[in-house]
Amino acid sequence: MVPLSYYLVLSAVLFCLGVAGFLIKRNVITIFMSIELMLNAVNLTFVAFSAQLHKLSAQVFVFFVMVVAAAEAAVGLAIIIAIFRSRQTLNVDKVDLLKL
Amino acid sequence: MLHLVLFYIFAFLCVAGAVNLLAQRHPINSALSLIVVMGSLAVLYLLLGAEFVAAIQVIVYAGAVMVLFVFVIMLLNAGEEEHSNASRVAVYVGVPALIALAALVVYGLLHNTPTAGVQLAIGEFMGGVKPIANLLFRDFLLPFEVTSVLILIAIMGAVVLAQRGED
Amino acid sequence: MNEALTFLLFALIKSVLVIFVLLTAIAYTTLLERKVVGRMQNRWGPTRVGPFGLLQPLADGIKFILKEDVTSPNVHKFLFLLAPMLALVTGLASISLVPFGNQITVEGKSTSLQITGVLAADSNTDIAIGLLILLGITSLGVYGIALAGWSSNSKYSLLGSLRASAQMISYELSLGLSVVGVLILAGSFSLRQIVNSQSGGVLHWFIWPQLLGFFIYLTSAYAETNRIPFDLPEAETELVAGYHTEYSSMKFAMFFMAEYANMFTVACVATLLFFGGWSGPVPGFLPPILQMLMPVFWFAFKIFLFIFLYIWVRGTLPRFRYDQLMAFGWKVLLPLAIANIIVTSAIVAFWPQ
Amino acid sequence: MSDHLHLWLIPLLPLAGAFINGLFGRRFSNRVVSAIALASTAASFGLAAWTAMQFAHMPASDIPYHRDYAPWIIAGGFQADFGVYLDQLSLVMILVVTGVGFLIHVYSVGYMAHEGGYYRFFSYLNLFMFFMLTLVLASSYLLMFVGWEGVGLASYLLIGFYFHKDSAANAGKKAFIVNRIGDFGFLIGMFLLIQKFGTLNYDYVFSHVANMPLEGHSAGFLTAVALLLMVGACGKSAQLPLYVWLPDAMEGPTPVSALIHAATMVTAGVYMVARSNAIFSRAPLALTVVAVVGLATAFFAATIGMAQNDIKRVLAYSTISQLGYMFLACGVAAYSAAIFHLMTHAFFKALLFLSAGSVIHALSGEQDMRHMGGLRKKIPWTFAVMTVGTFAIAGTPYLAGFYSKDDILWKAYSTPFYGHWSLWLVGVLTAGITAFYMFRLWFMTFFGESRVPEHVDEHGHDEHGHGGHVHESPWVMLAPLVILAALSIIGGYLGVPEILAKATPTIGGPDAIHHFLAPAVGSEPEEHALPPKAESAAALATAEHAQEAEHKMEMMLTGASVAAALIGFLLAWLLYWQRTDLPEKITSQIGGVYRLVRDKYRIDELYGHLFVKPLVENISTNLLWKQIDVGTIDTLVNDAAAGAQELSRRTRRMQSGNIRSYAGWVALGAAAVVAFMVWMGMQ
Repeated sequence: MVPLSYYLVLSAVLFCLGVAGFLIKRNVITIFMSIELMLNAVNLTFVAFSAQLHKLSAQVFVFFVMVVAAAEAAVGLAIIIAIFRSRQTLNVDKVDLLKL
Repeated sequence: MLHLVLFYIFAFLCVAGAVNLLAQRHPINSALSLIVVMGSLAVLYLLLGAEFVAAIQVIVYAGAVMVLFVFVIMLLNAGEEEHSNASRVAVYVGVPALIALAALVVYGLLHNTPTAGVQLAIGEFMGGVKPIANLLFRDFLLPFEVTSVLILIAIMGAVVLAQRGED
Repeated sequence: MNEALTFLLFALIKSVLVIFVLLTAIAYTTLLERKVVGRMQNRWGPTRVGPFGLLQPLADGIKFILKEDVTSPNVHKFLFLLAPMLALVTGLASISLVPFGNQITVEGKSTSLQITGVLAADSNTDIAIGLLILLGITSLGVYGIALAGWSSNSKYSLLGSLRASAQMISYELSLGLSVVGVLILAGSFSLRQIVNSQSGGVLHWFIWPQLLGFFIYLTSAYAETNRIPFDLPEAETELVAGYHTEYSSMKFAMFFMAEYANMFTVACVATLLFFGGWSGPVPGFLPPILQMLMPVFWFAFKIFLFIFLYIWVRGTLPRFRYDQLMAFGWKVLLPLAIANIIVTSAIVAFWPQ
Repeated sequence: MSDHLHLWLIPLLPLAGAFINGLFGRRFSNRVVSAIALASTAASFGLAAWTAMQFAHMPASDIPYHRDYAPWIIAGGFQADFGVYLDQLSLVMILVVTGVGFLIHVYSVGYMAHEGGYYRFFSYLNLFMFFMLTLVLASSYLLMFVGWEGVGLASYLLIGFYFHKDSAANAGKKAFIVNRIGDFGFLIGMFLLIQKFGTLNYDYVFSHVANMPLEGHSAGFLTAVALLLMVGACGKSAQLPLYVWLPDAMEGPTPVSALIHAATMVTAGVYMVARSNAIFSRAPLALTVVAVVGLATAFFAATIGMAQNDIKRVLAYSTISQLGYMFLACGVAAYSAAIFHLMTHAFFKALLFLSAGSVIHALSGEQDMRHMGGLRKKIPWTFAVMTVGTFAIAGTPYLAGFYSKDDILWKAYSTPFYGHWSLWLVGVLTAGITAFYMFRLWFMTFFGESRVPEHVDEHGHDEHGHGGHVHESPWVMLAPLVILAALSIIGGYLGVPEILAKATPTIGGPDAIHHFLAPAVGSEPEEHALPPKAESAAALATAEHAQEAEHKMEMMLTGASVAAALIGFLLAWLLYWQRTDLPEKITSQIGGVYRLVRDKYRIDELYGHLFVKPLVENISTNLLWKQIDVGTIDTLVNDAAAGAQELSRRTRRMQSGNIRSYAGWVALGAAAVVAFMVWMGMQ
């Protein structure tokens, strides 16, 4: 029997790795992948708890997370394409006009 | 026993893939390692008895979302990532905060967790299609519909964003 | 000999058997294709090697193996190697979910004619979400092509794979939606369940209530397998050979086999979902020994028909233009599929059998 | 409760008319507009009449007919409903309002025919009808207040109808503001009621007021409420000291002056006091105040009326003084008399205004009586009806005004415990003055040689836009005049006192109106305030004698008032017909007084110095504007803005625009939150 905490720790680690990706990667696409990674970590938590508590509703929430992730991927990648068209770079350090 | 072994294998795959995602300098490698993560997550879902979620995980994430990523990488012909360091905050604030975060979460988890293990045998699937469908289309009907609207908006947004200007 | 070992043994035997049969079938499908297309174009097709050119596939295989394996300098080595394997694996793996018939019994141990069939007394136990897994594996097939095109660092390949992946993503939607009607009727994702629910003669097959769904499925399946009339990715007139321009010898052969394997998968699924799988057109009136064999025969026969249809279409239809292709997928097939779902579910909901 | 009366339609029909005309009238032709307006008003009148018939057959148990249609405000324990409350009082009111209102609508069709903003005028007029009827039919003070404010709005809009004229716009503003002051009192009165009873519904309030003890705290409460309501009534009904808006209100078109500022709206105050008789009758002090104020106003306004030369102003002041009479009646707890006078006054004052309008119309907008004269040949019909009106208001026997006014005077004298001979005396004096200035108007307008300026008489052109020569009004204007004239003759026969019952025709027997109104307003004050009569035979006998004596006395007083009217007439005849040079002489003799009176005792200027100027200069300009607004608020705003700017100038560097930096901060925040949660977990 695998203790629940294993799954939770695993998802925590994955989540933190996602955050780390967001922090240290420069390529906007990779950063985007890190976000997906975090979402997956959260999903894992959901599923683990649903198995632990025998509550299916958690898995339903997983679906909603997936839906949001898919929508986000579609829109986000479209934005990335637009950015790339306008300034020929994917480096977020070079995309910093949003300031005073 | 077998459960534990499988868990270790795929947990390791997950972490390895995630680390590789960060280590690789080329986005396409990162993408592939992310696919690995997702695949092994799907297996973990199976271990947790959520077969439907597992299938959807493969179809949606591995089969659609990541394909989209790869497709965009190919489309933009993204190359190796440059070494630029415009953000000191990310390094001097973010990284320590991140480490603290990880430490805190793991500490909190290990200190107060339900001692009971996941009471599921391999091949015992509680997350079948029918019960989930009942939940999704009865109890959670409104959120479901709302997400459908969300998807629609996302589609339109993507089309609008990605189309070239009138030139 | 305990259960687990028996299970493994059976699984091993079945896998080997099925893969062998499948590969052979693929090989001879190429021959069939060349023959049939040849006849359609008033040619003979291959005749030299062996009687009626029956050994032609063998010769091809040997040739593939003996050819030099060229790897052009600027490719992304790892992915260049990974891509064809991915393609072939996904192509072959999907067959493992397909049930070919009811269970057989050997030495009191009975198993179902299906690689992933579990060891059980009643033949109805099956992976509850077989179809979903099948779709999942199919959806993974894209990577092979996409990576191939990208890794081989050549314009033709890149364009080809871009087209391919776009096309496959687009048609996956209508593919997935087209089978929902059947799922509603059968009320299960288990392929075996679906087949059982249309047992009892040709009139119970889902092709009749789901005629529209069937045609949507067929069309988008053709697009999924990049076959004519949707073989834009390897349109030799525009981009030399599409995503596998840079590939040669065995790597190329892998793509080749993957494509045919996918054809078989599509044929199997179509048979299972719409044509009652292994059940004959008329409920059994045959002697028991035949009862044992007939299902396999029927299944093979139906698959053959589909393969033939593939070839026939290839011999007949011209190729789409790319924008037409996309427009067709998004503006015609997808709405039709959705409409099909709505109508079906409405009927099922409001029609007391 | 019988639900077959659809009273809600009575107000809503004019509202519908107002909406249609107001929204689409611009596109309609005048014909359509007037059709809509007239139709809605006529329907409303018809419905009122029908209601009256139903009312006659209604069992006494159903009266007052009270019905709530829908909840309006539900706040905690307080609830107000949209409801109607129909009893004899409101029945008379709706009949008067819709009837006179309809006639004046008809008249306006002719009078306004050549004005701009035709649709606007009728839309406002219908709006006024709606609010007035709401006021009258309301089942609670709150809903009444809605109508109360609504008529104020309508009158504001109509006074300022010629908004391009400064004087008109200012008059509108003045009316509105002065009314505000009155409404303020009304509001506080209502607050008191809510605070005491938790509701404003008539049923509840009146029934509970009726059995409140008459001494101690509750008496003070009743007096306070009554006085505050009185303040409101003063504002609306132009009593001292808030009458100043009414004369200026004559800036509006003449039909408006007739309908709103003579016949209906200004009587709202009287109606309100009568409606609240339960409260007033139990607050003797307040009643006395009402009586005194009313009488003072009557006299005061009458004196001003003597010295005015603008025909409409004369009528305006006469309106004020007549309203004073009504308040006097209320003040002696003779509410039915007040309502009676209200009704007759509505008839003859509307008549007078409209015929004055007809005169003005004939003279193409000339309003100064010094430029009139000798018109009786030129506009005979107007002359005829005007004559009826004048005699009616002057209190000539057999005409409406006579009965109602004498009724009031008699009550003022005779009502036990409230009545007093001094009240009567001033009243009669006022009656004489009234007769004087009305006949003065009559003579100056219709007799003597024409003083009409050439430009008007011959070939002038005027804002009415048609040929200037003096001309009789069209029939659409004359017809209502004739009807009103008839009404102001027979209207009085509703309330013929017993002593004259033999001598004059009556409708429904002597004192019909009083008997009719008795259930609603209480016939005689005995019922509340006085010890019951003795029963013994002797007592009866003495009562007989008292009866005799009373009748003699009443006869005498009536004679006296007639005499007063006659004197007034003769005086006017002497000054403005026989010896037209006399007025100048007299005025030059008593020049100071005369000028004072002519300038309306300079009350407006007085108010201007007392209230308006200090208010505008000190409070508004210095305090509100310079100190509070500029000094406090603006500085606060500016400092806040400056501070924010400074703060952001320091902190803006955090906003590097680099996503990863933001991510860093977010991570920090997340770490903090998780740390907090873990810490909480360890507690």
